[in-house]
Amino acid sequence: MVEFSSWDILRNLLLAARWTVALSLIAFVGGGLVGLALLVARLTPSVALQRFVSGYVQLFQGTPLLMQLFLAYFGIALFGINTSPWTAAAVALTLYTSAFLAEIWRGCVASIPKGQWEAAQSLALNFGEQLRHVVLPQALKIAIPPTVGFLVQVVKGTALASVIGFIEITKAGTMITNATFKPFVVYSFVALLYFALCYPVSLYARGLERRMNASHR
Amino acid sequence: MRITFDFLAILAQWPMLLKGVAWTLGLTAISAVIGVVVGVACAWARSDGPTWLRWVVGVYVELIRNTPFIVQLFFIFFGLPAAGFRLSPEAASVIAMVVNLGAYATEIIRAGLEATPRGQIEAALSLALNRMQIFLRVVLPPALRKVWPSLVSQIIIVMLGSAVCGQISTEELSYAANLIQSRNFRAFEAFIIATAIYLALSIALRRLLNWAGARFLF
Amino acid sequence: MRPIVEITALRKSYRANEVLKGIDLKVQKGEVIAIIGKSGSGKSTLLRCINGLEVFQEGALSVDGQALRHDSPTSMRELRQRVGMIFQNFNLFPHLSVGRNVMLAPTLVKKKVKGEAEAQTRKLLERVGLAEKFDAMPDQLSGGQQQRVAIARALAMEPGVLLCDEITSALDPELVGEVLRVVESLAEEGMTLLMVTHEMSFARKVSDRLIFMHQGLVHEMGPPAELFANPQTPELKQFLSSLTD
Amino acid sequence: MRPIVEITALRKSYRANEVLKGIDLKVQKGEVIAIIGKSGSGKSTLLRCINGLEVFQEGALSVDGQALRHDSPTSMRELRQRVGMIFQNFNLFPHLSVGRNVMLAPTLVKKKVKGEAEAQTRKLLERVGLAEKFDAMPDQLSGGQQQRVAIARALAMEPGVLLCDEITSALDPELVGEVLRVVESLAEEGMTLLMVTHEMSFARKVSDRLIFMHQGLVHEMGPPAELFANPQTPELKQFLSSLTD
Amino acid sequence: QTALDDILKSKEIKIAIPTDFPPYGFVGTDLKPQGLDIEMANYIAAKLGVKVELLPVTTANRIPYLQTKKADLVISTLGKNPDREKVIDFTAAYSPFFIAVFAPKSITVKGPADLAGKSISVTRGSVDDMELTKVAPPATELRRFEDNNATVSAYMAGQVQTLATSAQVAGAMMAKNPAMGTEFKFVLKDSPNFIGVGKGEDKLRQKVNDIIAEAKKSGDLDKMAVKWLGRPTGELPN
Ligand SMILES: Nc1ncnc2c1ncn2[C@@H]1O[C@H](COP(=O)(O)OP(=O)(O)OP(=O)(O)O)[C@@H](O)[C@H]1O
Ligand SMILES: Nc1ncnc2c1ncn2[C@@H]1O[C@H](COP(=O)(O)OP(=O)(O)OP(=O)(O)O)[C@@H](O)[C@H]1O
Ligand SMILES: [Mg+2]
Ligand SMILES: [Mg+2]
Repeated sequence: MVEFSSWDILRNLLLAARWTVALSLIAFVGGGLVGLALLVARLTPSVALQRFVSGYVQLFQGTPLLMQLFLAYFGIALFGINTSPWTAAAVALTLYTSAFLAEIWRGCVASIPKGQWEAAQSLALNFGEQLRHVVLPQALKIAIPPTVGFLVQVVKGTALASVIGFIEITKAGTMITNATFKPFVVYSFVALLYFALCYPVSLYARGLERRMNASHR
Repeated sequence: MRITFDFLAILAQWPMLLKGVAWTLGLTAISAVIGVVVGVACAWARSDGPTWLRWVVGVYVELIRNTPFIVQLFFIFFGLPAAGFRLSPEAASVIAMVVNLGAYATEIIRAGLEATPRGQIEAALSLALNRMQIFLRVVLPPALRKVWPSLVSQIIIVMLGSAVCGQISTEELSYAANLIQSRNFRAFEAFIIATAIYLALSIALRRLLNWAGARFLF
Repeated sequence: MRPIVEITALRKSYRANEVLKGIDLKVQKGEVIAIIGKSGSGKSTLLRCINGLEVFQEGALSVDGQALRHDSPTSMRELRQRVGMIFQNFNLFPHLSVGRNVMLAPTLVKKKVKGEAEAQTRKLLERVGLAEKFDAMPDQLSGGQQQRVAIARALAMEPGVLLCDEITSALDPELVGEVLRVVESLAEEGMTLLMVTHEMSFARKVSDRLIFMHQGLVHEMGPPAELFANPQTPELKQFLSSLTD
Repeated sequence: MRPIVEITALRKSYRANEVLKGIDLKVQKGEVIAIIGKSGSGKSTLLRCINGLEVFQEGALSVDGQALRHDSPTSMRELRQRVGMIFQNFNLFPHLSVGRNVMLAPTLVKKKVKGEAEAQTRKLLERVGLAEKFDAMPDQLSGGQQQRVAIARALAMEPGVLLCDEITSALDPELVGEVLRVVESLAEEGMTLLMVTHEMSFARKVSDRLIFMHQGLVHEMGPPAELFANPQTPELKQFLSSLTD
Repeated sequence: QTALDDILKSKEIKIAIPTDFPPYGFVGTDLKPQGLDIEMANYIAAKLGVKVELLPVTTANRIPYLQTKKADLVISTLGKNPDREKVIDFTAAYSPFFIAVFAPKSITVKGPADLAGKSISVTRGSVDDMELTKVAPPATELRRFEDNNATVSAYMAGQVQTLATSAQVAGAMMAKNPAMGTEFKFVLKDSPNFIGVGKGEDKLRQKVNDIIAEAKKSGDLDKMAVKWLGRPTGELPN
């Protein structure tokens, strides 16, 4: 049998952390773009679009990410479209992230007083201009802290990408445990690594929030 | 497509699925109740408690919020025995869920507490209420009402997260689906059905909690 | 002369609650109209209908001879270029400086070039007594100053009609005067004004016509001096007496 | 007779900003005192000090002969049972019905049994003209009604002194009257009242003594008719003239 | 029906292998998979004359890999039963697999009947699980875990009293944890491993069967078994 030193464990987990980071970035960028589109669709007066968005959000917030990943990877292939793990992970994580971001951002937009919309409307701005010049700039400012905070959830969510063959931190941890029979040590390192990745992001989000609240007073 | 779906092969195992649903709901119910209580207590400690307690609660909240649930679960089940705590898988699952929800609930409820208008506290003070009375009777109820939707969302996230509890042999819904599919290899059918059940559960749970919150809590 | 605002049999409900129950009103160019009435009588709703912020169910409304059509965004935008509105709580855009608040609509909607819009803005800010605040942010201003910026912002679109909905209600008493003086100067220069107000002495001094609304209807209407001195209906009598209480 | 409130050389600062600069004031049982003055002159701060909501740095303050001691929560709670306070924005507890708002403190603090507290509450609500609102929630009430509930809530603790801080400032003009009528009836029944107000005609009518505060000091004090007719200091003159402007 | 042609045309075969099942499939310090199943995968690819792409899979997703053609073969300690045969096809067996029950010396377990009232961990959905479910008395506290790793970890953490797993896995575990005093109790089943092929891919199945038969004859299969399991394959069903 192979012998793992602590350094071997840590080194392998660190290498696997690259995938965690890469997957998180993909999820975040993809989810951000789709989330923005969903947000705009949700804000338009079209009832059909609003229904679609709320159904979408309900679907992806109401089912385990694990199942979403699985069905994206294998489900798409069932229709004869061959997907690489990267595409599948990108698709599934984007769907998942966008649903949450769209909700977060909708909350931010909703917190802009109605009077702002009305003032913009009474100045004859059209819907796009109201959104672009009046509402979004204000919403963006309050949206940044919760958005950065959600990044932490995304990082943790990538732990589940192992079902479609990604060897990220958690999967690497499991594999190493199998070879070492030292779950306690390995999972300590795994937890530590996630904490090291997530905590600075959390702190940053909190700092942003504090700064924003301070500037509001 | 070269495979044919056979959903009946899964649905035929309905007693197993039903048992899974019961476990999922049971775990969620217990951990929601205790988790929210933990959240209230910790939120109070964080905004009103002594400095050392604030610090302890702060560390707890940060540790939990910045590590994945599955790692926490493995720690409690595989790691704690080394320290002399031996827990059944079900107990370990509940504890992991409570600990996890408690940390998030702390932050959510704290936000609600902080949003309390100063005037509410002053009005209560000028009516000669003491600190505990003010917290429990004046500050907490509106704060809970304000953050109830976020709490409900978090409870649902925890319910969906409980899908990994099957990995330590707690017989919840995803465990049932996995067990069925590992016997007959009908993975798609099993996961699609499980996903649909999860969706139904989260919609129903959100309705129920929103209704119950409005009806009983406030 | 064709009235600049013409309202015929206007009815508006929020669900089952009918708020405007058939309003008829003609406003001539240059007229100054003050609207008074109890809370909930529909004053704000009427102004918001004229500006197209609310959709009404029955009746017709035209500004400058153009009928209001809710289904056409273009015609709505044209309407709003003719009708400016000022709100109780200012609704300045907090992320834009005073100057950019005023310039936003002219550059976007009227496609004014920057230099031209800026020159206009400086002139308007001077007119409302805030020439030196061009680069200030709204939250650095007092309420009265903010409201004067809001007036300048509405004027920048060169509207034919200006709607004012209790524009001094959110102000500390000592700041009311500075806003009213600006409105008075607008009235003197011939701007068509429709204003909801609780400042009776101001309404009496400035307006050409006073409208008393009650339960969604124009209950009494006429020259202010007459209405104050000699109210015809018991409702107006009671309303006026409640004020001097 | 021993004064019910006695304030001696009271000084209070927010950091470097001294807000009260040495207040001396004796209030007799049953006296009605109106406090007027410009924004920022320290009127609210004075009331808040009497209720123990603010900690002051120098001087002494006693109610009913008991000195105020910030370090003892029990004695603070006793003080507050003797001194009721009503706020500008009502501060009703939004999650409790009107009845339970009023009953909360008597049951928790005075340990009244439910039946007794309820009977008292119904009587108080009748007194402020809201007998039928026992089960209504605060947000279903108008501002004037909410403020009257707040008065009932304060009265439920049977305080010896009632502090009112601009209790009609957040109300629509037509709702002011109903609140003032309740306060007036309290004054007539012999309640000791200290009220900050902008309603000069009311202050003149109801109060026994008028206090004009200016820059953290009691600048002028006396019977209201006298002060209004014949202000001694230029500051009060200016203040009064700014109001009739 | 085209899998074999596709493989030969693209000169590449995709094979799903385990990484949580020493000594059949596990990772070295470089996280590269190794073990009997991996060697078997390489062996088949070499015989076909194509490159191999190894796909690490879990118990839960190995069959979908095959069904969606993401993998051509599954070599992952796969046991055969009639239910499973409805979904995929199996080749001949390529390696032995003994499932046994293990426990500390202090606990007396002579046969299935002795399991009554005791807790036992097993990997969910494995052949071990199915066999144990069949023979264990109702009073047994059966604990089914997600993967082999969790099964063994639960036993080592003391969360269960006894353990049902492959003899080889237990061997590795006992070597690492002599302090627990674990010993072999009784054999549950001799359940050899098969290679999974997509349903109806008869040409590929035939080809793999030929390779296995040849390897059996040449002794390559035995050599592999000796290297990883410490003993020859013994009788294997076809
Ligand atoms: N968005 C809305 N949804 C439902 N009802 C509304 C809405 N806005 C106003 N109302 C109702 O319409 C009626 C008239 O309201 P409106 O705001 O026009 O009164 P107002 O005369 O302006 O009163 P105030 O002096 O308080 O501003 C009121 O009964 C009010 O409750
Ligand atoms: N919490 C606080 N922190 C710092 N400064 C304060 C605080 N509260 C009040 N002040 C300052 O104390 C001074 C007096 O305030 P106070 O509220 O007593 O005035 P006031 O006479 O009640 O005015 P108003 O008529 O506007 O209510 C003001 O200059 C104010 O800025
Ligand atoms: Mg209005
Ligand atoms: Mg004040």
